[in-house]
Amino acid sequence: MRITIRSFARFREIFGTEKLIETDSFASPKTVLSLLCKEKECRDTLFTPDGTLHPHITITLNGRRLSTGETDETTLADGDTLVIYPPVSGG
Amino acid sequence: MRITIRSFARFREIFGTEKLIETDSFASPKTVLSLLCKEKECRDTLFTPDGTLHPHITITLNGRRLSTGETDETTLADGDTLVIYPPVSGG
Amino acid sequence: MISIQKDDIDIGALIQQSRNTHMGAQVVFVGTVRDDGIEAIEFEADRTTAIADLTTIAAEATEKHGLISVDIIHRDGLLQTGETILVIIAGSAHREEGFAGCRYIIEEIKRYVPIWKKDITASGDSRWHD
Amino acid sequence: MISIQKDDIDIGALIQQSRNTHMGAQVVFVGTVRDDGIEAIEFEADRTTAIADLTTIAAEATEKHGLISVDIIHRDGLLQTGETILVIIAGSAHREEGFAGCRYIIEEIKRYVPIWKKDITASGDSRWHD
Repeated sequence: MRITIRSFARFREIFGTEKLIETDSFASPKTVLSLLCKEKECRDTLFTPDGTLHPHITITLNGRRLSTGETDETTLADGDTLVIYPPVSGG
Repeated sequence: MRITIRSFARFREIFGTEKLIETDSFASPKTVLSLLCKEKECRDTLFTPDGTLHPHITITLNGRRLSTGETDETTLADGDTLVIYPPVSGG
Repeated sequence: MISIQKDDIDIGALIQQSRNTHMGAQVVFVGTVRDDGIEAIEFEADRTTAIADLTTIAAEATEKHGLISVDIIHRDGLLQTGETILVIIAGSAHREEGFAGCRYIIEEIKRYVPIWKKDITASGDSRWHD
Repeated sequence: MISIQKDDIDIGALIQQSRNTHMGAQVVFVGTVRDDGIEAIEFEADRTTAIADLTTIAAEATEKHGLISVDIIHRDGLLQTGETILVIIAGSAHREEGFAGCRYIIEEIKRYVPIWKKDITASGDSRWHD
């Protein structure tokens, strides 16, 4: 299945504005994000040393924000869009 | 000596915009105000039944606000201006 | 700018004039004539003392809350429902000071600045606020 | 009105449009680009989600604080020092609700709405805020 990954601001400069990831069916958001880049510096941007997503990062699935549990356990479907937000600084 | 008394808003409609009061030398603001009108309704606007000024009324002398003690004890001079304010409601 | 005036207030222009590049925030309070069964409000001010008081309040707000600029314009005369009564602009580096300073100013104005209002109803009745 | 836009904001016109005769107060927050050693700020937004979030925040502020109207306009793109970033207008019957509602809105925007800023210095260096 194909998942679109979009990112903004600081993350856009690291991961690009939009990428398509081909992956097995039933993958979770966390699994798909782990396929986004292989270099250590890039992975360290998203994941802590013990492999969990950094708590200050927000992930949305088709526009809806995911809780930490949901990023690990949700099953994605073909055509889903994940968005990665760095900490916000508007206003 | 002559003291000018000015008033505003509700009090202006009762006491007039400006009045000149002729009085003895050494009169206090309270004494001069007691000369402002003789009718009970008019006096009751300024004074409580025991003869003190209503606490919600502000008196200024030449532009400076007077405390309760000052309205009783200050000695006026010829040409002084007293102003009587009802409770404010601006803003 | 501190003023009591009959003329309407160009709020957009005032916000622009008040701004400088040291500010990150402008907190603006606009008081308007609310229709709670009235047609208009007649405002009366002791302009000389009111201007002196507003100047004092602006200086206190600047000192207490670290504001960069303060503008206070209050109108007097007859104002119809929907019209602007008052504009306060508190300019500050950060929003916390702006909110605190703007709030301080309106509370102090309500507490003692010599301005009074008289409600005017559609039937022409009028009543001073206590 | 809820908007994210590149264009500058006509604050005076927005305040006028937002007003109705049920209001006694409009509390306005204006965020501006402060010169703390920078030349400009580049704002980037996820416009679709940000608009949805601002709409939610406006509804929450209206419900929690009894507001009569809410306007939120946030700019994106490159803004020079002194320019308007953001305007919030909270219209209410009395000032207490207006101040509380306006403050609620800016705090919620800062907490989670997907908008980011990158400082641009005179030398051309740039740095995203964490």
